[in-house]
Amino acid sequence: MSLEFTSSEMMSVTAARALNNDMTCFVGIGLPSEAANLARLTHAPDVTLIYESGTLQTKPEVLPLSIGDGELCESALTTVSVPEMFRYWLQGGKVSVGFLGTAQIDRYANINTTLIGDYREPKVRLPGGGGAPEIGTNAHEVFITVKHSKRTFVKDVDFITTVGFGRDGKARDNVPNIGRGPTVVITDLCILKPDPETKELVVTSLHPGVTREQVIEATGWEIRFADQVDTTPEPSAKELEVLRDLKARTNAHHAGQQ
Amino acid sequence: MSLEFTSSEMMSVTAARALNNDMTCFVGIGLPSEAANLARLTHAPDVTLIYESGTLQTKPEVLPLSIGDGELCESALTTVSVPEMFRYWLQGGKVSVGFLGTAQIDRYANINTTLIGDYREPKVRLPGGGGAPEIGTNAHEVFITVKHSKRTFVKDVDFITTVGFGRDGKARDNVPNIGRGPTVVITDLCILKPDPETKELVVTSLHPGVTREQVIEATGWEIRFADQVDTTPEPSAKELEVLRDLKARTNAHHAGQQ
Amino acid sequence: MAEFLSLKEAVSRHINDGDTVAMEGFTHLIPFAAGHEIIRQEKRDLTLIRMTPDLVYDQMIGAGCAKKLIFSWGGNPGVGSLHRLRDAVERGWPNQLEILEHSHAAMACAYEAGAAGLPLAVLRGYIGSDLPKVNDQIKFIECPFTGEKLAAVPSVRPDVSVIHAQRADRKGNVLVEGIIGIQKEAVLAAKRSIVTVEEVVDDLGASVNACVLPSWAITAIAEAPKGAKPSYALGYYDRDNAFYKEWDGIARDRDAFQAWLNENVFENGGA
Amino acid sequence: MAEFLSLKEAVSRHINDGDTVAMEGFTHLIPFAAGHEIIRQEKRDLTLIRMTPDLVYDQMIGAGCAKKLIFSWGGNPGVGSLHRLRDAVERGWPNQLEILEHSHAAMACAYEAGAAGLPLAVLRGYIGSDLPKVNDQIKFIECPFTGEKLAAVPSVRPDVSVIHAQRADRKGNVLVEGIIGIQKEAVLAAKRSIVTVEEVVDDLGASVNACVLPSWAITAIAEAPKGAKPSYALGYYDRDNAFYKEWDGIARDRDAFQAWLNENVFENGGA
Repeated sequence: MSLEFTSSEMMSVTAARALNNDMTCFVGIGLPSEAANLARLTHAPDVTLIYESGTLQTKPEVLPLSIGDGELCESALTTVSVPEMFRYWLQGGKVSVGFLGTAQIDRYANINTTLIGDYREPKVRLPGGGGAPEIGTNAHEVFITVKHSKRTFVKDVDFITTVGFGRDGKARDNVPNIGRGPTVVITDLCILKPDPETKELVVTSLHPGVTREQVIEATGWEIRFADQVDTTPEPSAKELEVLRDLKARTNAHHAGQQ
Repeated sequence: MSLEFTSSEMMSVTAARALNNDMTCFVGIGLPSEAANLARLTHAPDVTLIYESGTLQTKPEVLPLSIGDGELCESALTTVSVPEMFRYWLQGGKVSVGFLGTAQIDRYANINTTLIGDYREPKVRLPGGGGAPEIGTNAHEVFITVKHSKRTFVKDVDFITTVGFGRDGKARDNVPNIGRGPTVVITDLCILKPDPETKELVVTSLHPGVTREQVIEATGWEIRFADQVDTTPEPSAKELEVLRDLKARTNAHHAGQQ
Repeated sequence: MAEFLSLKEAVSRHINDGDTVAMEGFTHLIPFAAGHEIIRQEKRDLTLIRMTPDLVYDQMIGAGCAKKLIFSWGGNPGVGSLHRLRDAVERGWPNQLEILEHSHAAMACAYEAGAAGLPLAVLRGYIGSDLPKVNDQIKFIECPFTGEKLAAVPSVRPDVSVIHAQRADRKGNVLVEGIIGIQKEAVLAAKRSIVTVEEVVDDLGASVNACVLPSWAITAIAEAPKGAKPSYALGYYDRDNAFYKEWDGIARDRDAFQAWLNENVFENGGA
Repeated sequence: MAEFLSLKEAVSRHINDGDTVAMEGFTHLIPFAAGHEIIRQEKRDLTLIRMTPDLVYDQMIGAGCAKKLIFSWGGNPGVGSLHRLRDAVERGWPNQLEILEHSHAAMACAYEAGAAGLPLAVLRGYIGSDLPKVNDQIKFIECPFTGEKLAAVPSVRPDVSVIHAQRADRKGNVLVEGIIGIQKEAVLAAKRSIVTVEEVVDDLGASVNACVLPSWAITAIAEAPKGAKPSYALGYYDRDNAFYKEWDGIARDRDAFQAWLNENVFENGGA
């Protein structure tokens, strides 16, 4: 018997499953935070979550609205200064996975959170890089989770805030002390991974009920599919229950504040 | 009526008097530590003492044997890491006075705590620089206290561990972001200060009962005297009492440990 | 030694038109009361530095205090844009705002280097990013030992830094606790500093390695209870997440913003 | 995750002949028990790094474990020389010891840079000092923003770092408290790390910004009560200053030293 779930839930559950107990994950706010905490509350209770506010090994009860909610600090093993976080923990090579969201992503998994249009005359000004530029290069690998749409999945990002594999797929070649970069992109439609040779993102798994046409339609370049495209396993009842509880708790918490 | 006191006591009291309540003093172990704590226990109760072990604003009851005795930490306002101590507090310009001892000092107030003889074939190997090389240049000014002898006061130090004014008196000229360097040297015989022009150390004050000949005899170069040489004021009864108490407390404490 | 002043006096005496001002607090302990006092005193032409501008700079920019912003993430966390910031950058209202944009890592290192008295920070950063193309303050140096190319940015050395902290003792020593962000670095890097505190107490109650700023490293302290609201102060009050969401509506509209400013800042006298 | 091992097992498994080893603890929390285990296991050709070699390295050098020492202050604090260190440097007993000498500031920055994953540390240091003439690892770079000449030293990146701490919890998270020195940096800068602790407890009892090393940043933990003696562990026992003074007599004489070593290290089996 099949469960009912939304495409957002499918995305969060799939993103959560990318994490395991042995990982030390530098967590971006929003979708990555939801996925990372879902992982912690289901199959990966010992996954280590780090937020750039300096909270090491945190276990929030509700999802933080900001990267520095009190919840993160109170449930952390310890809280360090922001320079220490970026210098010792991220740049020092202690982060196995950087988990990022984005506003735009291109075929070489470059991500743009700076602006749409031209830098001096932006059509839309976005918040900017934050921690992402160095998470993208100093974490051992990067997971990205983002909703799939033509506006988001563009052939070339307007601005490389955080490098995936550069404009030509070769940006990491021969660069010393750089992480592997994006190894998986999880959307509400599918899972994409960089081609081992060209580094272009290819679809490796379609979520249940999603067609190739839907993915093609939602992607701003001629998206390629792997030779073998899997079907992503459905969320379990347990995963859905934990995710829904987490979101309900979070909404009640943030609305309930004066 | 004149009090009885030793030349060591005269030195410590005089060195202590160089400090005041407004100073933030980075304290070397040994004579500087004795003088700095005497100042704190007499005329300068609010002088801020910092030790390189990371103890900020410490108020030890007894003199520490090492730079990192527990006493220093337990009586400090807070204790920071050693990198923070050297980076934020010393290099960051928060230290008004570096208070140093030395094994050798020369006419340009260069100090040597590395070795006597040649570096590769030392006659006597000393402990080395420790914090002094950067205390000497990053503190706003430097006080030095050391016993006067021909072995210690040499024309040219064998090795410049910590620069005073260099081999020619000009080492600080046109160097950006450097402190004023040694402004006073206090010995058991006299007070010396660098000549404002040449930076050569000259005697500005003789301790009570000390003759010019004694100083000449104890100095390894042709020591100059200022146009006006003062007589250093004697220790007060109170200063002597506090100093003797402090030393007795310290000896009892360090001997009493198992 | 830090001088205890009213917030009004501290801002009036230590912040001048044209100054470079860093107001820090990483989500936690954001110095809103001080920001509002700066707005009330109509300070102008400030160069504002802050990793995450947040609502406090949105308000100050909308009120016309700033001519330049140096930052690394300019949003309303978890909500969306800072509309006053965007209006100033994109449409010059109420005045044109110049921006200089970094990554968090670079700004964190730049504050650290400022506190450490260095002219530059060195980091493994900006690799493959377009940010160095639009920020001429980002340079690259070569490691003399390994030949590795590393990023260099100028250290942050503000004229004035402003932070909010939990408490000061009566001598002016300050305890910052919880998410300490880069508050210590901001204060130590600055020529002058203003620290607002929830309360002044006899004893800080600080543990042995707590983040304590000694009185002699601070210029002025002003008591400002609830001075970080709508952000939060660990141990005192929670983040007002609802207001952060509400701000989106207020800030979208110039008139709504000005009405809010009049009611909540100008007519709400401050200390 | 850190693995709980006996001290014997931790040293045997993680320290190899020829390794570069940093044993830190700035006067406080010096890992003597680990040093003695290294002596018992007759490790050889170690490059030892430590800001203040102290008695622990005097003993290890005298026992023949070291071929090179990188340090910034090599004395018996408040007492005098390290005689075993001097005997090795000056007379090659029991073997020649090469030394590489820094200042504290440079070594502290080098550990900090090692923890930060950088190949070099930059500091305003060594101005006018002769140390750069005898240490070819000290170079100078020019700030690309100000032109200021600054010192650069290679970061410290040991094969193994060894520290002693007050306690670990059962998951292997470690609390260091009091004079924290550069223990955190030493562990984070190293490829592998051994932490000896006074005790293993259910709850670290750490305050919110305490110096805590997470289990996943440590290789091995060994319980070693009194493991820092004759140095001290804040909250557990005091520094044995009398022994520090006594050491001067023991270490002056090769025979007295060897007798001490036999009685107190070799015949005193360890864990």
